[in-house]
Amino acid sequence: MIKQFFVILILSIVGYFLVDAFFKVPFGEKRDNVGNYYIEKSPVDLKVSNSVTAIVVNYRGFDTLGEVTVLFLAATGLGSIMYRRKQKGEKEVRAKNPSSRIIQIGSQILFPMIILLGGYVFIHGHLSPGGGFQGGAIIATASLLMLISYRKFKVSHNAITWIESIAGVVFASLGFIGLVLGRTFLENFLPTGELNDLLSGGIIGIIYIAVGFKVASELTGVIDTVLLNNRPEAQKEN
Amino acid sequence: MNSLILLLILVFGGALFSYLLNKFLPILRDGFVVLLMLLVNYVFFTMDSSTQIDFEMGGIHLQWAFTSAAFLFGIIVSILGLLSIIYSTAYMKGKDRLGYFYMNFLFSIGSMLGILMSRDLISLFFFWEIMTWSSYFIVIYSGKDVDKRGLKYIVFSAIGAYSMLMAIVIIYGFTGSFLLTDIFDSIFAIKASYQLAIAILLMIGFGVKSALMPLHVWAPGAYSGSPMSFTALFSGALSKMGVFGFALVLFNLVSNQNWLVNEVIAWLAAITAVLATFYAVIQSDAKKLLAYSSIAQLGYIVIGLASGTYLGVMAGLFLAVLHAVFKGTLFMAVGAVERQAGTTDMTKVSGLIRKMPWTFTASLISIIALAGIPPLGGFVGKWMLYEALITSDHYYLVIMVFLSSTAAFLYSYRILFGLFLGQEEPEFAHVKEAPLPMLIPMLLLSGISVLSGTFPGFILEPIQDAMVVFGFDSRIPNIEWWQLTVLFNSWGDKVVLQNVMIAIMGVFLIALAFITIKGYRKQRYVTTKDISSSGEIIQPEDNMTFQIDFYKPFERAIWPLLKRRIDDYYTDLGNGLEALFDLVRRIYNGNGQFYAIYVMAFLALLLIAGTKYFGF
Amino acid sequence: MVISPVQYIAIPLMAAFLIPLFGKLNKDLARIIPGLVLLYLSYISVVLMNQIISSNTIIVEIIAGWRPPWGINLVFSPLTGFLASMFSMLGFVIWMYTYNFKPEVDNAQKQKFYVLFMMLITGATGIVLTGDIFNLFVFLEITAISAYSLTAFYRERDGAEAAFKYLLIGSFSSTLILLAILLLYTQVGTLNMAEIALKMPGVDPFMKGVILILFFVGFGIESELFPLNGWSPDVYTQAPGPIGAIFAGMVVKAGIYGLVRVVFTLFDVKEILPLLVIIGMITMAVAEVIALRQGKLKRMLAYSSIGQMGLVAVAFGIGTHDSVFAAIFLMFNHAIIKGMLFLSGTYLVYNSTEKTLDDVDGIGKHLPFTSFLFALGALAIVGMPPFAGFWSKLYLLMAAADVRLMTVIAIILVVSVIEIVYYFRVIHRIYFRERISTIELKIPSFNAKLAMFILAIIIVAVGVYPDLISGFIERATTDLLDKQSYIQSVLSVGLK
Amino acid sequence: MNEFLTISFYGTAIVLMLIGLYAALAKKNLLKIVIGLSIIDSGLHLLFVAVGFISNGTAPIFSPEVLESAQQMVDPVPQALVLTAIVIGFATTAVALALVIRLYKHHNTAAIDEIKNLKW
Repeated sequence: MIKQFFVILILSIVGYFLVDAFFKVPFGEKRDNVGNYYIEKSPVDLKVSNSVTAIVVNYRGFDTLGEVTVLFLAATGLGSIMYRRKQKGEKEVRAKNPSSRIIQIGSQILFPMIILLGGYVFIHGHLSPGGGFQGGAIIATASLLMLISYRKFKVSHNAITWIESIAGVVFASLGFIGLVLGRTFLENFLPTGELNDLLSGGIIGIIYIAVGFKVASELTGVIDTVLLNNRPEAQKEN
Repeated sequence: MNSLILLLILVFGGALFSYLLNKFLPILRDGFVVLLMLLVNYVFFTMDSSTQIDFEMGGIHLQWAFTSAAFLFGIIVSILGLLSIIYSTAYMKGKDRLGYFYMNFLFSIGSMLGILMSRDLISLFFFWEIMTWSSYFIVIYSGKDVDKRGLKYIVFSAIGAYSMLMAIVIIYGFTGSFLLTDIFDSIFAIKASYQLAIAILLMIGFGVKSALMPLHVWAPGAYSGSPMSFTALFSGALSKMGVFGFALVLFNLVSNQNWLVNEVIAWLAAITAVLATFYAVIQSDAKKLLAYSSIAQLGYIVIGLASGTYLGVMAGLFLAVLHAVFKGTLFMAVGAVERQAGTTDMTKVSGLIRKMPWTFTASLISIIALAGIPPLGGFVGKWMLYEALITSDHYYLVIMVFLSSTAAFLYSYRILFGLFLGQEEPEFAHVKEAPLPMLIPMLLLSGISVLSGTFPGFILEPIQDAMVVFGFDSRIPNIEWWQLTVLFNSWGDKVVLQNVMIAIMGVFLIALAFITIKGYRKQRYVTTKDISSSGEIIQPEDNMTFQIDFYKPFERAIWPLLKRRIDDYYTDLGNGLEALFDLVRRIYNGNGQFYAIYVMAFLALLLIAGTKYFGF
Repeated sequence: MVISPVQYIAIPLMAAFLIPLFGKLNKDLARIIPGLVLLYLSYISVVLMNQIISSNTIIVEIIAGWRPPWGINLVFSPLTGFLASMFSMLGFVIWMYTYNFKPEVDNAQKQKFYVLFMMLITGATGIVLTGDIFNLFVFLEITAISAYSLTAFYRERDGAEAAFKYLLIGSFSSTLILLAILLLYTQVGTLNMAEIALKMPGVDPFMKGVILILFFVGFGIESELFPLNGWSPDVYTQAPGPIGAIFAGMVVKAGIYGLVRVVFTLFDVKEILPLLVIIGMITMAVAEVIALRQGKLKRMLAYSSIGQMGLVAVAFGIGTHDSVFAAIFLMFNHAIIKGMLFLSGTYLVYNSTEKTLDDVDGIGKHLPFTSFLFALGALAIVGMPPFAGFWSKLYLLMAAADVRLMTVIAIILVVSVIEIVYYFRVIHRIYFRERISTIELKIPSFNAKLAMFILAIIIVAVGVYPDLISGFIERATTDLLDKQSYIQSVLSVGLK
Repeated sequence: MNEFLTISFYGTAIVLMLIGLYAALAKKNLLKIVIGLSIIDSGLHLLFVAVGFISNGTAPIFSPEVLESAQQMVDPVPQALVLTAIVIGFATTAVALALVIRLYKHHNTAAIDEIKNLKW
């Protein structure tokens, strides 16, 4: 009991200081910070309408490269933590019990729609809100839907690894091309086209598509690993 | 190539090479090691004393040079080193891991030479630490309860070394340099309290190595536990590094207004001498007995140094050289007995005079020197010590030293009688005389102690040069080396019994020769079992040597003094600390959530404290 | 392709993405790639260090073509360059050690191990090199995520428990750092470290205090300061052997680098330094005292490593030029010596599950080379003269003596005596006890021995002749303390 | 009006974080701790976006109609940072859940104070 009381005491102190600090920051006021530069420059220099994407992919592209690696490492780490040597004749079944007809039919119809939406989101990353991460997440929900509703739906890990690695390599090599051309790493060497045009923004579009594929495959892989290892039989013998 | 660097390269390189040699060509090892030491001695003695090197290392200015004081101690180290190496070639025959033994042996000799030659505190500490861990590796080379012994040794040496490091760093903080020359003339500018702190810390550092009373706990175990060939060097030369340090510190770093330091050291040494002698008397194992006697002798040396007068320091240094000589012989003799008879427990072995005559003569001479009986060196040293103490009116000290040197008779008699005289034990009938490479060093050293008795001049000469370094430059004017003796002195006006002393000397020699030759043949050797036991049948296994409770009454008399040994205080302190540390361990109680709470509590504490720190 | 600091991060990332593919082609290709990458990184370290030493300038590399306040930049200065090259070279040596470390692990797991292994080193190098505060957070996360997964790598140990504790406290650390970055952004409006340092005086003291405390606790968790290091003993014991060496050598160093960069370059608040000294003293005292009571070898090494980090914190806390010099020297020594202790220690207790000190009894005869190196490492870390540890401890004491911190000196020396006791107790057990335990010993492979031997050579070389390293460290110290030149050279890059 | 907005946005975000903190520190069940961690993350992400908001500003996207109206735009940088923070939060939670699964299988208890093999 004293532990709870002690925790509440600490949290109140920390809370007090946080509130005190944040209330010194006026809400909704325009501050002179780096953000204004991005707003003026991104449509002009990069011809990219969604300035957040401009920042995420080009201005602070290194963050995103790091970001994608964190996701890649999480998938690899998850794989190594949940790793179980494959016993012979083991039936890989995901969902515990078959779902009803309605869901199966419904998911059959919905699956391609969701993937289409996901594709749209990360292809138009630099035009409309959203981008690689959001599109990838949408596609991952599509595969999750199928995994839950069908017992025998199999996500081939081989394919996932291929997509994942190729997308990562595309991202990194785009960066390297900038370096090979004698300019800086992740330089936007392609022509940037006009504003609000699909091909505008030089390599930003391509990178975000690669990120989209990578995120989609990684999230599906993560969901699949956790589902695969969490079945009742798996718990017994471990 | 500067001969100083050559010396160090020879020793340290030789050490590593001997380790490799032992791995690949073991037969060459003994020869190589002896040859190496001969070469080292040759380089050491043929080096002209003005060679000096200055160089930068890690941003610190280091300076190496052999001052005359260092030369004096260097003599002890190199000669005793050579003889104990020769001795150990025979003593260690048949033992395993000899490469490891010789490497550390040579490392300690090299580091001792390094200490002596370093004219700045950093290289002094550098070699001091190498000496510590190389001698540590030999202390734990073999024998029983290695753990306890080794740990005691390393802990006390670490405490000593690190208090010395603290003093060095404080000196650097105030004077900005490590060179001894700069320090000596700028030390007195520092605040008196810091001077005192520096002196005390250095005293602890050197006190541990020269086994002063509260810090002596490691010495009996280390001296008796390590192989005898190394103990000869250990107690003969290694402990002299502590004495060298004392000499360095007492005269240059301690200003005359805190003379109290000298007094305290003198008293500590006196207590050490008395108590160590009492402990030595009640020991039944020869090695332990000699270990305690070493501590006592070191006590005398430090009293000599701490007395501060010219004669006292001379007595201290003279005793230091003598102690190396006769203690080296005694440890070698005990080592010979241990090797030949298998045990040094005086209650078991006795009557070895007939089987090991030469070892007996060597230990007889060094016992006489140790006890301070006139014709030999011990007397000269003790005499000078008494004179110094009386002239500088330390009357209580004189009484303490007198008490402990008379008690010294007891244990010197016991070791002589215990091992060699008395009836023979039947089971030691097979004992043969020690091999030649063991005998030569013993006899050589006992020869030196005889020589230093009658003609101490040839030792006092380098001592006088050494004392100039310690700030006593009133040399005794132009006297022949043979005249520089208390016996034939035209210098010390205290004793003028020249011809009487010669007569005594002559009588002593003749009597000695007559007794040994005449009595040697005709004796009927009686074993301890051959006594009338009024009808009881003596079983072969019961132990009839009368050595068992040799000094029981004496022991009962001084028992209240020795009841609560100082080791027990240390063990209690150790256990108390361990219990406390166990409580600290409880902080990490294994629950991840508690660790997270610690983090948040620390954050909250910091935020509150922040108002004081960052003024918000 | 011209050699530039960005390759420290770009090439390992490319390799990481490729390893799963190569793993399909041929099994042990996945094991070779990290070695090649680290070898190449060590090569460019030599080239770049030579470049900045000879021309006495700082290499500032901008990414994606945008100048610092708007784009991200990497800074390869004497300090960051020294750390980055140390990480890559030490990483290569440790990779050599892990080449066939545990052959019985399945190939899929081994492939994942090597990806995470390489990313751990890249993350640490990234933290050190980057010039942007949020980028530093991202690299911190890369290191953290791969650290969590590597700690839980072996199934039979309690890896999961240690990893969960580390994750719990690690996510607290990242939350606090994120909060600090956010508050900082509201005050100075930029994420580039040089710009932040430039605009810092303008920030109002209350906000500056809160941000600094958040950063201090956030980075304090990563650099194992006292109340925040609950996770580290467990993680060191449960992680695979070489990973323990990487933690001690790099991850914690990157943590303390983050703390130091914040305290010395970003903020100009000098009151935090005495706090750093106090926290460092407590860390050192508590860790060494607990290490004395440890029954398990690796846990003892873990606490000793925390103690050493406490010493580094004290050295940075004193804040004078000499003490920072001693601190960086301590960091270098600790990375090398502790790395070797972990590497050799692993083989001493290779097959034992409990890894207690009794398994180490009398092992000197059976594994002579490894136990000799372990003893040498123990002598070195305790600060015995002919080895590297002596010089760094001496410089620290000299720096403390200059500012008359007598109690600091006294406590450091008392702690060193404690250190001697428990290290020599282990040496006792290795050499002078009979071997009774029946655990069969694993003889280290040739490349493992070679790796340990290289580290031993460095220790003895630096010990006998410290000037090999002190030149670099001297430049690194001036670089860390000279805030103006850092700001000026970063913000003026690309201004044609 | 502005005062109310400040309290409501910052206030809810900070309260959300404190709730998450309480769950992580006081709750025994491992899953609740992981949920607590993700609540802290969501609170933090809300704070990120709240800081970047400018009153009556639109999303920083230059779609054709926005171009003419030349309305004020919200600061895009915190939104870019929050994108990364969300993915990192996801990665940490994924690894945390994997560890919880393995801990549960190994100790078959979900209470954190029973998982104490590594102590002292």
